[in-house]
Amino acid sequence: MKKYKITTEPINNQDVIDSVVHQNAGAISVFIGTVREMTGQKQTKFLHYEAYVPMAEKQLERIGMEIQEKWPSAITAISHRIGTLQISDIAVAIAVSTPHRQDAFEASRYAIERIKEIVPIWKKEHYTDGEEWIGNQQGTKTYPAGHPEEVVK
Amino acid sequence: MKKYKITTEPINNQDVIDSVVHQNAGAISVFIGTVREMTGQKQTKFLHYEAYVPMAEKQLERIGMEIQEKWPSAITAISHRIGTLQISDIAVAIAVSTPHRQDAFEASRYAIERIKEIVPIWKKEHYTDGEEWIGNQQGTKTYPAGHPEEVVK
Amino acid sequence: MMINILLFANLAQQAETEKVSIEVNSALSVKEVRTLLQQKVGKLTGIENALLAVNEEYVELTGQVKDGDTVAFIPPVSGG
Amino acid sequence: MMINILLFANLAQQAETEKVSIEVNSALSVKEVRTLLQQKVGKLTGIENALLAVNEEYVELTGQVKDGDTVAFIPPVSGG
Repeated sequence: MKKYKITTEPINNQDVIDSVVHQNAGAISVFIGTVREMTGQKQTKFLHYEAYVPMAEKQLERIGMEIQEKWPSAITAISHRIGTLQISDIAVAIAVSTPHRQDAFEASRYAIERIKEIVPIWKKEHYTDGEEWIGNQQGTKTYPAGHPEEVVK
Repeated sequence: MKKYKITTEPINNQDVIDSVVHQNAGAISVFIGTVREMTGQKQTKFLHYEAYVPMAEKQLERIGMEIQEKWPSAITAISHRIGTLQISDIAVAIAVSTPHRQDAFEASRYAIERIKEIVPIWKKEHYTDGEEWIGNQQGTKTYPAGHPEEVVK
Repeated sequence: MMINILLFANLAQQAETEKVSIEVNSALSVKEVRTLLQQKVGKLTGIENALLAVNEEYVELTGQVKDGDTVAFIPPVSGG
Repeated sequence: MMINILLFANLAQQAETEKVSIEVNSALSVKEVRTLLQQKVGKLTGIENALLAVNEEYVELTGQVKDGDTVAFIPPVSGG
């Protein structure tokens, strides 16, 4: 399977996991992002994800390379779904295998944080009372330089 | 599926994940422990796990309750395999779902650390040059009181 | 020379299109592309907060754009 | 009265059995069970590092044992 993938198909967690299994891996940390119904008082009916697909796949690959620099034995795979997703559907699945567990936890957490910073994917929430494109998840970030930190070569 | 399970059968990750999916979960952190071939210079041929099964399942359930106290919205499932395992086989799969990702990561990490402290399961390494029952993983811990911390009612 | 522009999410919604081409006479910066774009499709609220990419790589506002390049305006991302 | 004892891992290996029963005349502590066990099966290296459980619940060394109880000596665990 492609290790870094934007897909319109439902994500198969086990496929993502299988692509990081390795004889010297003792730990695999998997992060799965699913569509949540309630955010505060707002009720989501469904979501729509859109991506700049070729660039998004390159940025996922870049995250994998960043992880390999920080945790040299790590193997990473990331699939992100786009299109219309219902409650409890999987939006993203990240798997990182490492020899020891601490690195696996840290690296998979790093991956999800980085996805939310540099991968050109956008979420539109369809609430029971309207719809909204979600900006970055803190809702506060601006990019005066025109790009997130540390992404310009 | 039983949320807390000691089993002689191969673990199906997706079954463990499915049992924590929830409409108000936005994050699922999964930890998978697999059999690693090399530990330092030692090469593992295969492993054997043994458990005090009914007590081990109770202790897994206890870990789930501890998690629910610390992270009230968390849903936890843990399966641990026993018997003979080959390289890359899954020894343990933990899934924790929470509304937000930080809690999921912290809780699944808590679960694996607690398993290594309080659940009566033992691993025998069959190396290329001999075999050995592994004590606790630091190899240093003793229990002068006769039990790990915070487990006696 | 021809510059291809890609818009996404709320920027595409405002412009009512995801792709715009502009014809220019000489090499220019991304910042200048941003100005020409809005002369063509109208003011795009929030475009000053967009990340910038040329040919699928992030660049600075001062990044240079050549004939045939694709410039993308990337609103704050919200994947994951 | 009868006390059931369970041994695991290296303790079971040394004792060459996973189950031992002992007959006693009065209620006693886990510590006393540990002594009687070794009088029966021989010295078990490392048993002083074992966790202790009565009827599948961890207890102190001073925990009391009654007729029909199951006492488990649990070497340092290594699951996960």
